[in-house]
Amino acid sequence: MGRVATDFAYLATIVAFILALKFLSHPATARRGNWIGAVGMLIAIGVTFAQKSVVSYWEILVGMAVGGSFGAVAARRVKMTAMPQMVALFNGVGGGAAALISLAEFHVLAPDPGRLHGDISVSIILSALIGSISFAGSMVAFAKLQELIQGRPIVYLGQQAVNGLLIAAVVAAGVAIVAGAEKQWLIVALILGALLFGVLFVLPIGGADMPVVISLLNAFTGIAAAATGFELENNVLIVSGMLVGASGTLLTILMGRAMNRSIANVLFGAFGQVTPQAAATAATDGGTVRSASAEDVAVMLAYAHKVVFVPGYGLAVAQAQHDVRQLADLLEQKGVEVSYAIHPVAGRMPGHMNVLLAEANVPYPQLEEMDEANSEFSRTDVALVVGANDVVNPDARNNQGSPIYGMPILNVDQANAVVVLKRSMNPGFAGIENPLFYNPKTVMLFGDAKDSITKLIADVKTL
Amino acid sequence: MGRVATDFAYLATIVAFILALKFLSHPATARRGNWIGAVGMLIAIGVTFAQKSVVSYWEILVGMAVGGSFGAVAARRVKMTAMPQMVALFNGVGGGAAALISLAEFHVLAPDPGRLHGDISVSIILSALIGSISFAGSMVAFAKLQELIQGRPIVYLGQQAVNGLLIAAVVAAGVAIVAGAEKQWLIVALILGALLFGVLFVLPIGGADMPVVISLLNAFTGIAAAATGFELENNVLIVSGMLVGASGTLLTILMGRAMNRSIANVLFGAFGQVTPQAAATAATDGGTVRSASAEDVAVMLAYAHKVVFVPGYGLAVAQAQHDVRQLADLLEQKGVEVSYAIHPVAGRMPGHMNVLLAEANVPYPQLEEMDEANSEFSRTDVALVVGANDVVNPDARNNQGSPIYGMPILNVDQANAVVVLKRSMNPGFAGIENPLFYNPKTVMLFGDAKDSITKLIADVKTL
Amino acid sequence: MSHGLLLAFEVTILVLAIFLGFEVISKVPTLLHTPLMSGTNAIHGIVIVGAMLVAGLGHKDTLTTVVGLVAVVLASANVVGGFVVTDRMLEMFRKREPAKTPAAAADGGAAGRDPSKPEVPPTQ
Amino acid sequence: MSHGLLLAFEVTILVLAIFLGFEVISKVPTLLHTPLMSGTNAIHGIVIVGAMLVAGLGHKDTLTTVVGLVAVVLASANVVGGFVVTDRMLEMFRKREPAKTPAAAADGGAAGRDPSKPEVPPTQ
Ligand SMILES: NC(=O)c1ccc[n+]([C@@H]2O[C@H](COP(=O)([O-])OP(=O)(O)OC[C@H]3O[C@@H](n4cnc5c(N)ncnc54)[C@H](OP(=O)(O)O)[C@@H]3O)[C@@H](O)[C@H]2O)c1
Ligand SMILES: NC(=O)c1ccc[n+]([C@@H]2O[C@H](COP(=O)([O-])OP(=O)(O)OC[C@H]3O[C@@H](n4cnc5c(N)ncnc54)[C@H](OP(=O)(O)O)[C@@H]3O)[C@@H](O)[C@H]2O)c1
Repeated sequence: MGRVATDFAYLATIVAFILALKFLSHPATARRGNWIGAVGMLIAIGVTFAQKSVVSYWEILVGMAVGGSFGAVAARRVKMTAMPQMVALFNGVGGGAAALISLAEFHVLAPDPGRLHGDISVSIILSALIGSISFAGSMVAFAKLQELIQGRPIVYLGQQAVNGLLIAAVVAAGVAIVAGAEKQWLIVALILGALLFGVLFVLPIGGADMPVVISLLNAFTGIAAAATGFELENNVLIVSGMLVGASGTLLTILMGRAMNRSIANVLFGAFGQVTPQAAATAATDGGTVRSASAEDVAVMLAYAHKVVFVPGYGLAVAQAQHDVRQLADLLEQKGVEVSYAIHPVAGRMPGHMNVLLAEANVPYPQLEEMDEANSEFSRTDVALVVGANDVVNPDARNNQGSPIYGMPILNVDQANAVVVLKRSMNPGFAGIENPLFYNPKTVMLFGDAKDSITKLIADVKTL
Repeated sequence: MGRVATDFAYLATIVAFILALKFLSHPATARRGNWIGAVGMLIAIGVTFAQKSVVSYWEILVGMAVGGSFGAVAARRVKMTAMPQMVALFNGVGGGAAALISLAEFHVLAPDPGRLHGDISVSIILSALIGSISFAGSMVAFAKLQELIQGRPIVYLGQQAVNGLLIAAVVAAGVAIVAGAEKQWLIVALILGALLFGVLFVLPIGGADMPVVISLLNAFTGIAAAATGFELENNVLIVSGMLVGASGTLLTILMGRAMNRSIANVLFGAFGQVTPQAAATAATDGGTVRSASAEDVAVMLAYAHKVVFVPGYGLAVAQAQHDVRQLADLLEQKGVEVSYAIHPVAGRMPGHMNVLLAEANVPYPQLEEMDEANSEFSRTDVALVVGANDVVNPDARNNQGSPIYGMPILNVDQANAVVVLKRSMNPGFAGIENPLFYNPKTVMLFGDAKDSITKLIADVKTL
Repeated sequence: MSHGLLLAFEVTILVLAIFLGFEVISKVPTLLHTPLMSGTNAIHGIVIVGAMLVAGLGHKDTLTTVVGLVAVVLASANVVGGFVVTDRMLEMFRKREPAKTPAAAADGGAAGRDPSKPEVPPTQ
Repeated sequence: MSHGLLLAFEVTILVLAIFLGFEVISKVPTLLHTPLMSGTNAIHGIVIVGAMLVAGLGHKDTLTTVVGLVAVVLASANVVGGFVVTDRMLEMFRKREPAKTPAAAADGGAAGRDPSKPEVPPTQ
């Protein structure tokens, strides 16, 4: 296949990817969009095989078999709750591939110094640099989410200064290469430096902020792919990479906005450190916490007209979605009206609760989005908060000094009674006190969410 | 300026035009968007002057002075109500320019047959063809709106067949040229045929549909400009032309949708012909029409709590906007609450009423969009319909057989009383009967809107 | 880069421009349809670049000279007229924004008013 | 077409892709943030094309061979894993759509029901 035919054929891939993005942005068509993207990818692979310069088929096929089967198996086996770390992993390997391509291109094109076009060497450097950061950063994100390393932010004195110096050194190596010092060891050093930077960059970010970080690194890999496209003078890489780079950047901003946080705050705020004063305020509040037994709560639920379940991160931790569904069914049989109030950033990734509850086959009409749910709490008898905390914290509405002030929340305190299922008085993701727990309307049912729900089921059955 | 530098400089124009489109799509930024576009155009002109192949400066400068001053004077002098025909005129000359460029390029590049690259000859043909259609069609649209020729659809038997044959002949000439018959007379014949087709294509379309047709021809000129870009291997023409081509096509569809009509219906439906049966139903309705004097209406208005003005095409025809504003002010002084209900397709172009009322300095908060207005008619004492007809026709809501069934309307019949100002019982744009006029709540105040309003002002003053 | 490769790049650019044109306009309010039509009308005045390239050629015959000159005249009218008309239209729309009645029914405060201030309520 | 001109075209393409990427995503619901992240993740697996071009070269030294092979492995994992994970996620979301408890409380009417009918309230 000649160069011109190749370029026209790649255009089909470009169109497929654009359509994929458009379709992925709407709930009804998202899955089809993913398929369109996959077809576009297949076309690109086919066209690349047909290119004249591609002669070593076997190496490619072996590589594909190994990488593809690893990807397929890992993606099939992973539990729904471990999705974010899977995405991080696949994102990282993509970035790594971009960096390796640049290394190989450099090796092939620059046997002697001073031979590369300026734009080619710039793109080799960018792709190696950004791809390496994305690879290393994604691996740390994976490790944090998989709990291979500690999730809490790892901070130390002078951290920003060290990171700053490191990236300056890496950039200096890049500039030297572009200026004509086209030495192998320089690009290897650059890649190693970028890998280290990637690690140091993500370490101080809290585990719960990882979805946002992964989204950012996703955009990085896209940009690295686009840079690879400039190296290889290949439009499909330029367009597809940059589509991901641009849309990923915007998506990162949107994700931050949904949590009412700026991206700078996510990246450099070390959110989720143990903040001593947050723990301290706990007692000062003066309010009292009422704790109830499962029997008491079972009675409240069984004799209510309307019960709203408010799931949060704790539901995911306890894997209690199936039990919640069972309890809801039981209550419905007793004539109680049941629904679920879904906060957009409940859990640890956008759509987290929808995925969990869908897994438990909760009927779609029972899921209510924030605004809808908020309009109904005033006529709700019992709001059953299952492992949620920040997303029901009235301080976001009332307390200007609160770090989450301004975040829209689920107003469970407007219900007649609130039951909170959690294991302790520990704070949630934001690390702050929740006045809801001291509200006279509220009773706490301490314990793991799955255990508590199981007890509630048993008790409701006996009523 | 070398070719590469030129291309990078043109990129600034491309970015400016994209931003211009984005800004133009939001009310708050639209005017700034237009300015950004103008700056982009200036950059492109400057860059083109700096190109090596451009040597005859004087011819260009003279041409610009003539064309530019004509454009500036015409655009400054035109009355707000004549905007659509101005847009048609400027669109037409753009299409004409594209066609002429192709003619000249063909003349320069193809002294002997069989010398052109296939893609170059295809783009020359497309640009000549589409540009010519756009030029001729726009001129007919201009003439219709300026009432130089009759606005009603001009239809005759076999019209579609004649048009079909003509376009087939023109396309055949194009195919012959691409196939290698690169004769001057062929492209001249093609242009003449396309011009004739443009005329015949627009003649059967009613004057009131012209805004939609102009929008379509606008997209045509954009596509012609993009084709010119392929001829000249010039990215700024390709991108800018195609941006207009695509956005203009979508805009055309959106305009049609706002009127609840398909584009095919606009182009081939000959909407607005005198339809005999529409006139016939007038009497059959059996209802009676109550006509009132200006004095009666003045009393109704002066003693109302809330009056809503409903402007329509008749307001534009009568140029009564300043008088309406005066009457509204007078009523306000008497303590009447006044507002204006703006239907999105009242008048003959989108935003027509907003432009007219803005010209009369009507305060912004008094302008209400359709939904807002509809929620208030039930507590309105008098709805004063000034030269509107189709946009207040209850058949759109109630009568499945009506041609405008399904179009959202202003529900003036929910007001306590309705006063309709028009000259006769003649139908409006859609050519259909309006049951509102037979509603017992309704009184008619016959006469030119400007005269009637002037009388009302005088009478209200005496109260 | 061959002619064919150039064409491949041009077509890629064309396709991206099509999608971009559609996306940008996809959610425009009815109110802005006419000004937007007029604004895009001004933008396709970019054919002036093509007209300049033809009219600016050295050593051209009479036909090319005349046709080029006329093309420049037409395209310039498109550009200047297009932007000016659009600006006039949008100026009208803008007038709506300020408003806000200081409710000066009978307080005679008109004398102290700054004419550059946003619109004054219509209570003449 | 010179190297410089090629670059000019590539940059034009890059700029259009940036705008297009932003426009397409501009109004996506929170619900879809995670699947969209995952879907775009799969799309940047397009680096597999670059990896193939490197690994597919004839007459290459050991370093290039090894690096190329590893790049293909990584990129393939990205592509396959990316699309599969996204599909699994979206499958979960899709489950929401059908739902429909056939509401067979005690009326026994379930037999006569058309399963393709619109939603029935969940009152089992
Ligand atoms: N969704 C997203 O996209 C996303 C991404 C990043 C960050 N965030 C942030 O995450 C937070 C989400 O709010 P949220 O209310 O869902 O969660 P949360 O505020 O983090 O609270 C979770 C609560 O669940 C309890 N819990 C943990 N394990 C449990 C178990 N096994 N059984 C019962 N309870 C358990 C914890 O209390 P105990 O330890 O006392 O049990 C904790 O208070 C927000 O601050 C949001 O900004 C969201
Ligand atoms: N806005 C757009 O973008 C657009 C574009 C194309 C088409 N349209 C169509 O245009 C129509 C607009 O509805 P509309 O209610 O505004 O207008 P309309 O239905 O066309 O009715 C206008 C009415 O004004 C009266 N009139 C004309 N001159 C008058 C004068 N000097 N004084 C008093 N009355 C006068 C006419 O009745 P007499 O002759 O009895 O006076 C006529 O019934 C819709 O059907 C719409 O689909 C709109």
